[in-house]
Amino acid sequence: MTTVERRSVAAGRESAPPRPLWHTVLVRPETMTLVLLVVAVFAASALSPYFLDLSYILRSFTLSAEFAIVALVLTMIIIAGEIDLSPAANMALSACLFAYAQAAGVPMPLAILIGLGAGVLMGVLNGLMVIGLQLPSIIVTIGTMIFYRGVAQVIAGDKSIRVPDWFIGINNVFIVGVPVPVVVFIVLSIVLGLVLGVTVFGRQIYQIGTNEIAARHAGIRSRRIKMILFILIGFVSAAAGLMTASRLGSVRYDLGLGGELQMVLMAMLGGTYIFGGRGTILGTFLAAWLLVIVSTGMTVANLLPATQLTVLGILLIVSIIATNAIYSRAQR
Amino acid sequence: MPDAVPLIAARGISKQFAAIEVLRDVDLDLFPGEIHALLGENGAGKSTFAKILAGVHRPSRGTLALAGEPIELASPHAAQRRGITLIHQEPISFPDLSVAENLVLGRGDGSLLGRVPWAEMTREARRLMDLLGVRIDVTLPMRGLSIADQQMVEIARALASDSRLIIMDEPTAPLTPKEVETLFTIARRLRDEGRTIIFISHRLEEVRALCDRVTIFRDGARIETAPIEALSDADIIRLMIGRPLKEYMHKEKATIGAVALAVENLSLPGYFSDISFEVRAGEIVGLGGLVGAGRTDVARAIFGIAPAESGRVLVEGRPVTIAEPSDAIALGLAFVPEDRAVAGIFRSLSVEQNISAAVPAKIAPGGVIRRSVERALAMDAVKRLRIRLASLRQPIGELSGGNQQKAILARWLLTDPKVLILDEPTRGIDIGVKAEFYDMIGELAASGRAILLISSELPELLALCDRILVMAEGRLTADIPRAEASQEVVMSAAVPRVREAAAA
Amino acid sequence: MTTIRSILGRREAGIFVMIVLFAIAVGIAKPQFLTLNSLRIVLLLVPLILIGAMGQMLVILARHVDLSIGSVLGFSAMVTGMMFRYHPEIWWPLGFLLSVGIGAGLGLLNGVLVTVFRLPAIIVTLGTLNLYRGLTYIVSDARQIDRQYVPSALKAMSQTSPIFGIPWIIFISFAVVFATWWFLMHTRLGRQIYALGSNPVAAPLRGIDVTGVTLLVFTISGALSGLAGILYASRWGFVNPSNTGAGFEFQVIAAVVIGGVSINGGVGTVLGTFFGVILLGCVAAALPLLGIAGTTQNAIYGAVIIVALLIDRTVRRQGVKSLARARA
Amino acid sequence: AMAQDALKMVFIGKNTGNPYFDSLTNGFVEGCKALGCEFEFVAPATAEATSQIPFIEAQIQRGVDVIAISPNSPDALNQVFDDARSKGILVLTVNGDITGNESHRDATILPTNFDNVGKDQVEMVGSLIGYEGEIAILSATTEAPDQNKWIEGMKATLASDAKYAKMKLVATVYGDDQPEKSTTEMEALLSNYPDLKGVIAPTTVGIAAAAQVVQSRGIAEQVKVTGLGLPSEMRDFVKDGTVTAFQLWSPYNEGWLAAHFAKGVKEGTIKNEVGSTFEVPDLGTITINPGNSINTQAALTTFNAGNIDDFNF
Ligand SMILES: Nc1ncnc2c1ncn2[C@@H]1O[C@H](COP(=O)(O)OP(=O)(O)OP(=O)(O)O)[C@@H](O)[C@H]1O
Ligand SMILES: Nc1ncnc2c1ncn2[C@@H]1O[C@H](COP(=O)(O)OP(=O)(O)OP(=O)(O)O)[C@@H](O)[C@H]1O
Ligand SMILES: [Mg+2]
Ligand SMILES: [Mg+2]
Repeated sequence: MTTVERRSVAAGRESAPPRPLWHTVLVRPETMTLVLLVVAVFAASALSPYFLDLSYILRSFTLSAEFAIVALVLTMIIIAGEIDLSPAANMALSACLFAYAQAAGVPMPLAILIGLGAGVLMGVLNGLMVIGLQLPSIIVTIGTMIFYRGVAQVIAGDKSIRVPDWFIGINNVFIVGVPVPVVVFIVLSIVLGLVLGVTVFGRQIYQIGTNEIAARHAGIRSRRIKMILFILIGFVSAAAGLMTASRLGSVRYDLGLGGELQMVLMAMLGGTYIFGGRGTILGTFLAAWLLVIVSTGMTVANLLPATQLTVLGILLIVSIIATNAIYSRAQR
Repeated sequence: MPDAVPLIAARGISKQFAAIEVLRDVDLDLFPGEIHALLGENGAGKSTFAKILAGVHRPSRGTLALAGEPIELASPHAAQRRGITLIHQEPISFPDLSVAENLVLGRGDGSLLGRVPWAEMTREARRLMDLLGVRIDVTLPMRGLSIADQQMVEIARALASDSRLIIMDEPTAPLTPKEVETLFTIARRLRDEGRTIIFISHRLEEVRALCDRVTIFRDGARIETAPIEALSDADIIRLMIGRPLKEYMHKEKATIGAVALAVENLSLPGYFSDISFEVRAGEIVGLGGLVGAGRTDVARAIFGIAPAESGRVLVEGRPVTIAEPSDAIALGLAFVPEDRAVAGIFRSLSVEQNISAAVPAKIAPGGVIRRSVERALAMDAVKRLRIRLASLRQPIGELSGGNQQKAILARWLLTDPKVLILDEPTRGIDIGVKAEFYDMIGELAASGRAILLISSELPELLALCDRILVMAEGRLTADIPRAEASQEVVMSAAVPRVREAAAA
Repeated sequence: MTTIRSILGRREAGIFVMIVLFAIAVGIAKPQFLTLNSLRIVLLLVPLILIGAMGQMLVILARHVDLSIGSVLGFSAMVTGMMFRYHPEIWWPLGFLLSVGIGAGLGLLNGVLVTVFRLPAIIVTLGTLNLYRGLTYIVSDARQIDRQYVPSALKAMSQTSPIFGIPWIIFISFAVVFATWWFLMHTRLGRQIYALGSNPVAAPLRGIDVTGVTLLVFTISGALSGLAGILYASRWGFVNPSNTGAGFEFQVIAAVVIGGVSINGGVGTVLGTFFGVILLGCVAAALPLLGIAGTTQNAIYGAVIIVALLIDRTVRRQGVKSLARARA
Repeated sequence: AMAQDALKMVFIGKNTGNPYFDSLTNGFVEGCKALGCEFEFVAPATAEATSQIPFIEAQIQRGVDVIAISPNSPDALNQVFDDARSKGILVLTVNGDITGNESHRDATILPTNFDNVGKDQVEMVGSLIGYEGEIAILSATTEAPDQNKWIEGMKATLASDAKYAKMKLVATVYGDDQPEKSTTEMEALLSNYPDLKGVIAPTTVGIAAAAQVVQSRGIAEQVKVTGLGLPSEMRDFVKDGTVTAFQLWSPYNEGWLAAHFAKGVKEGTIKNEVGSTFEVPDLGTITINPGNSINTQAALTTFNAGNIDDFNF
């Protein structure tokens, strides 16, 4: 029945005056993220003299880079009006499958394919349940989050599985002084930013998230697009899982445990609207740095994780309140 | 009557939504023991006024007095406690609760932790449904009831509430004549008990049959209040629309060509069955019926939103499979849905994005959007359809309803469709724009497009269409050529036979 | 009413049959599963989940969700434990008041964030899940409350009672179940929760105080998590800042979903939820008996949730169909 | 204020809120106080494999001299350990080692010689049940390296020593160091083996859970529970007779020893070589065992009703 109210609202309104340009540019969530980022850098520097060191910050970023990479795709899923809480578990399961396979003697290239393929399959399973069976994605992916990690635990037990030495240390490979995971993150940000920003595919993601029914009526194949997104996040999660395996040198079922919260946090902090239709890759990009700065700053200042949890919880709530406020103001 | 103390005295009632005043200085007295009609075009403010009386909205200005005492109605609950009940225009219910519970919920008696008297409640519910002659199991959940039955439950709820003022906002729209008659009998009895009833309807015959006095709204203002006998139909229409009816009801002659869209034995169990018809190029075919007859479902099926289970669709003589709207679009079909907010616009996105949504290939040849191309297309459409806006970058939600609807039409014209399905295209838009729409529909037909026009407004169908199809209860019941079409003929085909028989 | 029962009853009957089939299957492999002792084990496994599930059910019926219950449990248990540690002279049953009160307060805060700021409950409670856990570390200085500080009488509640020696904790959880059933079926407020979840837009028009009811369900959920908090101390004899309550939300949500409460609100019964909890309890009790490694437990939980969702979808295909129609 | 060049030492626990580490940390605190070192304790919120990495990175960045750590993973920390050692930081594992990856740390401080734990525990349970009857083991996770080593020892002892010939190990189950799971496993043991006489739980969570089950069933006479436990958690059970005796070592001494060892190595007074010896106040002469492994005490301490009140951890 909401529709009735909404329809009337629209019918009654004459056209409103356009907003000034500065308003459009400045009053948006990414601006808030950027400001927070700058504040965080200053705060962290004040908190600990050891903080402000670019190579340390980059090294610290590699610890979250895998999550940040997945968060970019998650941003697109949230913009499309769905959510996925299973990528961290997906990372664990595909990494476990990969590690298990290569430990069992499967040649490395094939083991890598197994890991990536498993990730894609997990994405497909999520997609089928959400799109095919029309179950709410939030509850489906809570279920698969538990399930995927559970299966990882069945496969790997509580053991950690070693990976070959040559596979270890992607975080210690540098391209012009920047660790590879960070480079991957930056490149993926640019690519996905362009996809979302200037292509029809990206445009249609926003349209689906704004009003899926209208999108279908306009001939936009929302189910196909959403399926592509679920498959994409499955694939990227698996790749992130393998990157983590390379960074750690071993794989255990608890790889990336709790990562889903960090990913959601990055998207939310970057101004992605939880109800869909709004958000940018730039926002998530900035938010990933913000989160790393905040947690690195607190860790190097030897603040207890208790404080960190509290700060993360507050950040999440505050950011979503702010995002909501900004969007409802913009909408009036 | 004017000597008595009015039950409700409204003075200077105004209501603003955002910056728009939708009610302006309405003064109205309602007396005990009268049935009072509110008449007016769509969007005149009838429902808004009703909602203010029922505490759903609070007036921006003005005062209300109940039996001489000034009152403030803070909530629907507060109004209910004072004996004011509203039957909403679109039935509102709790689909997971039983009919009996739906009847009782919200009645202001008893404490929140008080016990729910299941047995008593069921008994009372049965009694009420018997009174209205509705045969449904009151212990079943509301979900699954037909719109008509839901409306009857709404009515029963109002009757049971023992209110002094009962406001019925278009209660008869989905009902059969038998059901309408039962409702009227009860309404008259309530009046004779000294209660007041406000009756909102677009059907003048009903108003004449039931009401004592009428008030006519136009553009949010009260234009006239008079005994019903004092006004002729022509007077009422003139007062409602502010100009004679004829002026915008015309149809240019178009040359009618080959069959553009044909439908054969289309069925979707539970929604419609065995639908066959055809629409030719240049022809405007109307599709009439009561609300819930299944017209929208047929249109959705043809367009691939909820495809039919059996039957064939032919476009320009060739059988086609349409599993998705994108298939339909590729075949040259276009569909303007009835519920603009739900199925039409992307509220927070810009007007240009809304207009270009159905033609991605035109604005982005290689997948990458060319803004300048998009802008040019949108600008052109805006000029052609005379869409009033401040900027193409404006969120479409900031436009008025009529201009939003034009933008949706613009979206579809960009696809250069052969067949255009319009579902209630003029619902909820104001009169000036409506007239423009009628002109445009005529022009579109004249340019050789086939048009299927779904509408619940009979005059609209009668004035615009070359042929009128009528649906009732998911079946096609009539195919009436323009020459034979009249209100009576269409209505008699629209009334469901089965329910009519059952109710008798 | 009989008809409603027979329709809704199908779902509960289904879970009940699943429980019976499961018990028989396990019983064939391990006959000792079909003894009174197993019943005791299951009943001692589930009280906390049962209590949490009743609160969660109210929240989900109202079309929200509360992910923070595990942290609420942990925080209230911790503060109560600290009271026991620093003020052993205080009459211990007051711990119940404290724990339930703190839980209610945290639940109310969730409710306020959801109603006042109009935020989605899932995100709010994901935030407070972390926030409350962080606060638990902070107030406790990350120190555990050891067994010696938990009053013996409190611990005894999990072990026995004068009534056939059935532990108090079981009676308490059953009392909560009964009270929830009564509240939902027989009070106007209870029906309003169903109504709100069934159609949130219609609710205010029918005189339902939407804000009030929303605050209420979150507060009850918090209060029951608080109750589960002190009972945790009773059952396990300690309170740990990081373990206590961790993962509680998933067990509870799993049970509620398995019990047939619709995630879209408005649909679900106490009996169904009760059976959902018992089914999970049976699974948890049977796995070690069958010698299945503990590491499979999470996979089984996850699979059970997914299967429950699929069943839910099949049982309510009609409903989903009309939903799809409205959405498509 | 500390001297400019005071030795900076940090201990990274498995996770916060773990009572075992309170006492261990105290040993560090007192040790560093006595030695004039700076000391910090940090720990992640969860004990998952990677959670300690940012903390190690941060300590490297802070330029500490010594990182002592109870590792959450036997191999996920190799890279960051190497990194730390390449910067001249002394890396010690405390109370648990990175078995199989010993080359990535400098030394390990373990409470006692883990080779003897299994044997001692068998003797303990044997003495409680009169060296006759069925026994079972309730352990932590299936892959816990220390526990598995001890269980090996138990099995070897049972198989080789005629003294225990009438004792039969019927099952080894794993409670994952979670109270709920440990309890369910214990209940299942009792159901599956009605003639069970004794249970060894070589983990603090397991022994408390096992004791609780025995207590609530009121079968302390029939089933004897023992293993490794914290006095603070077991005190009640010992006092009410549920548990007669159990064992452990002093976590405090681990911290105390680690602090002294680190300071000595850093200042060159102690040679970190197998076979070298050094003196530690209160502990006496300590020898560096093969694998650069150091023990605080020769044998386990046994706690019972007579002495339990003497321990405050
Ligand atoms: N909640 C609202 N917000 C903004 N505008 C509204 C709202 N409700 C109604 N309006 C506008 O107020 C005007 C009057 O609407 P109202 O529903 O009262 O008309 P009506 O006379 O009942 O029309 P109909 O015959 O179509 O039911 C319309 O322009 C409508 O769009
Ligand atoms: N809210 C609802 N609840 C239950 N059934 C509904 C509901 N809305 C529509 N239906 C059912 O769907 C069928 C067709 O409805 P539909 O909206 O397609 O009819 P319509 O003729 O297009 O009506 P309208 O004049 O409103 O456009 C009817 O059988 C009706 O009972
Ligand atoms: Mg109206
Ligand atoms: Mg329709």
